[in-house]
Amino acid sequence: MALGRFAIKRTLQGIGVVWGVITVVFALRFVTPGSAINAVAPLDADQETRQAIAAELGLDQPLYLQYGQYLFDLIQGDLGFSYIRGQAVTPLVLSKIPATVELALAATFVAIVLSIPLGVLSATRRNQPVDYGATLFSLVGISTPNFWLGIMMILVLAVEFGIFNTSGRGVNAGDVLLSIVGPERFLDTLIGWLTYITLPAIALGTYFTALITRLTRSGMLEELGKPYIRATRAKGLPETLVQYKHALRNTLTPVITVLGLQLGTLIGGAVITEAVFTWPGLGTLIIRSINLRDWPLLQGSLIVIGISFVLVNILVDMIYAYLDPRVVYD
Amino acid sequence: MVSKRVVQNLRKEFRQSGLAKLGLVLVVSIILVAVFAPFIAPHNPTTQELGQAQLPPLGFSETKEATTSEMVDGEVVTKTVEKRVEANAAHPLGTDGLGRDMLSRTVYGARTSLMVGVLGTVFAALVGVPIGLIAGYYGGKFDDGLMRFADVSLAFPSLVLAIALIGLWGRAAVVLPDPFVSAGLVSGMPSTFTLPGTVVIVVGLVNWVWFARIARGEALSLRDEEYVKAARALGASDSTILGSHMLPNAITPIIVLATVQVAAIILLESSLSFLGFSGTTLSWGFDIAQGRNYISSGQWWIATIPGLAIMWSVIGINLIGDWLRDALDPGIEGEGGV
Amino acid sequence: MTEEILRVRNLTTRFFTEEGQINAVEHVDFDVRDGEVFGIVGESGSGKSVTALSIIDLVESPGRIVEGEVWYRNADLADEHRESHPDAVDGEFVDIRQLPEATRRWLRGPAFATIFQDPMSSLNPSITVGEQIAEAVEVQRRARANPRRTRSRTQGYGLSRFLLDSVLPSQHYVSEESHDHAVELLEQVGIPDPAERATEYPHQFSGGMLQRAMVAQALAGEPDVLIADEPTTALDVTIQAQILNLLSDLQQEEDMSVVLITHNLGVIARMCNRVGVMYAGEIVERGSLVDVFENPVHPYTQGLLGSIPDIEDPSPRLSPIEGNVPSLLDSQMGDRCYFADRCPKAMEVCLTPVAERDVQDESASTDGHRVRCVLADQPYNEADALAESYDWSTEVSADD
Amino acid sequence: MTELDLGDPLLQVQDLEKYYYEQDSFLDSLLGNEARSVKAVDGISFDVHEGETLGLVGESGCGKSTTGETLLRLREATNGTVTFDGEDVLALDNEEMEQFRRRAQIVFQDPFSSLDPRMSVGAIVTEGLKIHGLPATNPDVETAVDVTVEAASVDASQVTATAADDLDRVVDPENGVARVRVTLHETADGLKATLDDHGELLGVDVEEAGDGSVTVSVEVSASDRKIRRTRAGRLLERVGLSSDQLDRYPHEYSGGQRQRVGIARALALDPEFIVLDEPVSALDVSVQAQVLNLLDDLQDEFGLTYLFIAHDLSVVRHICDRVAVMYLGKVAEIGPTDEIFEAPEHPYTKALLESVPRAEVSEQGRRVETLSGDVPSPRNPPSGCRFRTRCPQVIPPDGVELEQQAFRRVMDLRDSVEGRDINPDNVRGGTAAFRKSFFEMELPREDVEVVEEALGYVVTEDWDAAAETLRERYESICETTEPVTGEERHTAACHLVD
Repeated sequence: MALGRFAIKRTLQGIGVVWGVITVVFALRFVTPGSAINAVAPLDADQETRQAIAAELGLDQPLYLQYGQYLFDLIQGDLGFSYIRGQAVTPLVLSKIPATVELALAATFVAIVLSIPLGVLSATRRNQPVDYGATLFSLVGISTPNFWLGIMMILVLAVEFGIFNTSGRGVNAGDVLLSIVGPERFLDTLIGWLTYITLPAIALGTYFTALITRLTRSGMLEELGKPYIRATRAKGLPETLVQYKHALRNTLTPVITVLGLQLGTLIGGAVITEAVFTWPGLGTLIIRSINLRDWPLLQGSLIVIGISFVLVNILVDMIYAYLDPRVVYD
Repeated sequence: MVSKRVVQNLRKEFRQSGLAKLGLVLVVSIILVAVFAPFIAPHNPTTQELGQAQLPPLGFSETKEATTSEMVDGEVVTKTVEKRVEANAAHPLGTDGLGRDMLSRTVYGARTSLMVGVLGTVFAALVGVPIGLIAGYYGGKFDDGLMRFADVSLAFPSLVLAIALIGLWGRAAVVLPDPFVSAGLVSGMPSTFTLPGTVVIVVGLVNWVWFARIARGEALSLRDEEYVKAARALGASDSTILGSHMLPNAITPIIVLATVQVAAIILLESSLSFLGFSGTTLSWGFDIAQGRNYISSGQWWIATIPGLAIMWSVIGINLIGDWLRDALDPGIEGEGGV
Repeated sequence: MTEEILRVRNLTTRFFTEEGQINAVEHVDFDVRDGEVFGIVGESGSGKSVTALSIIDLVESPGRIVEGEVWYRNADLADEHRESHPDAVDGEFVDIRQLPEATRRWLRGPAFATIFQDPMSSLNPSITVGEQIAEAVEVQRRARANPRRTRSRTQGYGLSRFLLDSVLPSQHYVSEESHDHAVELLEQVGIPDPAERATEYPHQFSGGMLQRAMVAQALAGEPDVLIADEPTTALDVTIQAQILNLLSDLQQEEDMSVVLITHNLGVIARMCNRVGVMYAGEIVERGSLVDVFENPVHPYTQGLLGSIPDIEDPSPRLSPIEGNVPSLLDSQMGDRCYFADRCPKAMEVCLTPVAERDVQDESASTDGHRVRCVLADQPYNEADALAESYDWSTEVSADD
Repeated sequence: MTELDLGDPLLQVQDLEKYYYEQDSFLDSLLGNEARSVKAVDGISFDVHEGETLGLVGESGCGKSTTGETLLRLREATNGTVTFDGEDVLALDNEEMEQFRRRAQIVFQDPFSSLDPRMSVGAIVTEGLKIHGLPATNPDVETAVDVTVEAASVDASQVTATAADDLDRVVDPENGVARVRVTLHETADGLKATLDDHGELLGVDVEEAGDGSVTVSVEVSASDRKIRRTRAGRLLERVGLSSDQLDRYPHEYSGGQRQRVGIARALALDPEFIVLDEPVSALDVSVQAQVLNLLDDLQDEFGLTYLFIAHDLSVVRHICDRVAVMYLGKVAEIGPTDEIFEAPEHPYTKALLESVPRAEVSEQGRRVETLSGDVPSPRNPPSGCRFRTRCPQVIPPDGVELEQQAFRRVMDLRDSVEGRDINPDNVRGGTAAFRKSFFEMELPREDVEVVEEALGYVVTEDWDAAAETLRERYESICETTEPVTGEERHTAACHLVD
């Protein structure tokens, strides 16, 4: 039915975007052919050896052939070969994904659980303490650089009180899940995981908690001003039903859309949070790949990020279509 | 161009909102500090006085173990001795690891951040707004094409793309002469100022999409307005309609977005310089990165003070953005970012 | 004379904005009889919609109902509040303005129901029409189940219930019977294939059909008084005719009174037994249809009737009312007849406050024809007419 | 309203069509859903004669505004021809379009969206002049200066007056000549000449040659911008606003005043033909009357030709000479206003007139026979006559003796069967029961059989067979052939008539 057709249409658009991402990434690679050779060839290699290496790497073929080859590899899931590390990019990148996803999900979870109620309360109880508190908190939240917040937390919590770990990812979410069935005590693993994840999640999540609080608050205020709210109250409906079932539901749709769009900022934030907490995720991998000028690895990571962005946005649009059917029909 | 009503709305909203007044104070102070940095900074931000390294800011004193080693009849004996380090009035905010004055570096850091923030936003707006307006006004294939390209460029997180491009193109820093110093009005200050050129270009390349989205949205709703049809009926060419009807009416949300972008770009620039990808060392992010190493040894202020400076300016700009949004009600919420 | 169901006395609602105090509704009095259609006609800015909102207590800030009484005849309600609010009860009438907010909220449904001008913007676009009507039915069903005539702010619908509803649609706040009753209501207002249409969204309905759905929703609480604020203004003339027929049929079937608010004098003529003409927040003339249409006394009513093109005879020239609608800003409204600056028969006396008075005219059916104009007592005489050049701007009130 | 002496047609519209295409984006073709066309205007023909006001009336969705805008090429027509004063407007190139734009203008409905909120009233009214570089001098208009001499020391014969040939940019020519009057008089320091009017825009100077001869020369001294603003001031005054408000902004005006600014803007280029797209629909009754009177006066003063688009029939009756009634993209009936209102031929026109509530006591409690159902969607309009799905006078095929009420219900049944709007379960409870509830009245035996047979197919959900059984017996001329308006002065597109 209509929702199905809408899903297919969105997926096709998504594939188009992924193709765009791959093309841009390829263009970046094309901009730096020289460096691929430098990475492999010894510094003092003369012109012939460089030519030989170029031929071997297939860099001397016409552009569209290289592009075709590049696409062909990608379809088979082969993100290229990292000459500097001497290993394939795909397994390397995939191994780093769980850490970044864990961090991003923790931050988003913190953001949504905190900010939606905060936004709703500050909208429905205007000019009361909760409203001023939420406004002040969200203003400071979106104005704080997350890496600096991370360092400040390390300074205060870790150095002074020492209860949190300030670097690395000793225990991960996987361990916690395993510990439910596994031998170790669930509680200890959970606490161990929390000591690692809490600071980075707060550092990364603060910006988003503030952003969603502001969005929910202004969305609710705008929705509560619309004529259908007055008509719904005129039906004698209880105020809470008017606010939650009608106003809040219609407020969530634009909030979710913006979340999808801001995913790029989330991943960007993750990269720098990982740098602060030496969190072994995709972010640290990317920074190291740039410092070592390892282009295939960088390109592989960019493509993976691009694909995840498309997937998340398709998911966001499906939720949007579920919440607001008009999207499916017009 | 700006109708009286807009000015009235702004003034009315300003009178009523304390936050708007606070925002204005914060932003104006930062702008003054950035422009007149050479006069305000007590010392040359780049001169190192190793003797005066790691001084705490006024009002704080620091007990520091210093290990000294000396030759005592043939062997090397190391002793750690308690040493109290008092703040020094010459360096109100203390000094960093290399003895450079924190206040001066923070003052010059303002210049970097504001320059990158403003230039990046202007560059992004100049690219994004015309494309967005044209795409929204004409629609059809060009519009579809733009929207797909916007999706693609949103798929690249600005920070990641920025690092990648800086890695590729290098940190092409642009060295600008400092007008006050070259005019001899002040001495002892750095005569040139390095602007992280790649960062500005990268930011422009990435953030124009937000301006294009907003401009396109406005153009889509404005093109069906009756006064646009009336202009067409008068024989106005498309360019006249775009220039004298669409742009003035679309400018409100664009200005509000611009404030959001300046704030976002300042945060981006400080992140880049924190990671060491900015073209200049005179940047708040760079100082925070330096300060990070001194956290465990107790010199907390080196990392803290630049962070507070970032918050000071970004909060100010966001307050100005809220004031514009409340007064002019452009209806854009959540758009923009890095 | 049939019994009255609603008596509005001295209703005054003002908006306290930054630009100043706006007097939207100024000391409005009118009565609505049982089973009668009482029309309120007036141009935009006359305050007719604010009057409607004031009755059902939905005036949002910066508006506030400053003073006034709204007497609603309901024997049970009167008995219930005779001791607790002695001066709010008079026989079977209760002044709902003095009742607690919870009781006034209870009135929305069983006492007053409202339909608005643009049906599309009066319904939540992302919830099906059937669900929204069933909601209204459910709320009335739960209200009737609890004897106390008050309604708490939440009535058992908290944040937890919202999460439960959206996560587990099975156990819904709105029961199955309410959904079935909603379909019956849709059928009663003449919507074909109601079961199917109930599952569709507002944007899939035409203007006419959606207004029928709004009427169905209003009937959920079997109201005594249906307040219709410009119900057919957004509709085409053939669809308008359908809705007007529907309203008059329902009015007989449900024997409810209707307060019909519109700027269209034709609609007033077709539907109403008695009419009130509003200008600048005041009811300047009221009476039976014959009183107001056949021998209007107030120059504004005369001007209004004179400026409408008549479909049956294309008179060569319309006689419009000169000047513009007043700003209602308290600082600019002198303490006088607000129509004086546009009135062709303005006299010196019009510069003083004008109270409402009866029209002594034996010929007209004396059914309470009242007017807020001196011409009711004294004929217009040229002698003390206001000078053409009278400067109206000087009369800015002192405290400004 | 002029007597019905029709001047020669200024505008001729022939089979004008305007289709919108939905779902034709690249992705849709990929998904295989073919582009659907919305026939907003589907073959409209009418003429508008010099100095006349033709009304274009119809409910929302009938295509009247689209027609108005397509005439002026604010929207591209799908096909058909629009000839304005002999030229086919749809084929004009940019150069010719500029000329056309000066002769045909438009006034819109919504006072709040028809004026650019960012422009001052002066800028709005003068925009047209600026675009066309007006006021430009017109070479074949002569300019002349009449000098009246009041100075004793100079006699008339000695005075020669020269007028700059672009005086017509300021002074409106009367019968081909832009004439200015100057008076010459003696002052303390020599001869002085003063202009009778346009003083602020024209400059005059006087030279006394040695031999006592005096030359008075007059030329335009003001800048283009000043001339335009003065002209705008005069236009504002002409539409009832004060000329010293040029620098105020639209939000400082009421709805009625803004419509007057919109009219002034349309008049700025001195057009011959104006499309009035619902100019008073958004106004209150008292203000509406003021604007209608203004439009009337302007038509007489400037000899304007109006195409008056509206949905309010009493306004149309008041202001239009002839009226075209439109329904779902086609002209249902066209003719002189009085004949249309007093002797309507098309059932839709009758229904429209019947539905309008009159502001009289006799209207009280009047029960109107309303049309059934809703306006069908222009995506798939009904075949043959588009009004057949709601027409109270559908023509039954010969051999079927059913009075109108019953036949109307048969046609409703056929529409719901073809639209599959009937829920088969309702019919399964017994075709007779369903039939009785559907038809409030009794049907002749023959018709009962056919209906029962069709309902039988509905039970088995064989929709095509059900539709075919009903179509066989009840196919009416209204659905097979499309009625067309004739050439007579008052003609309707309905089989009842032809």
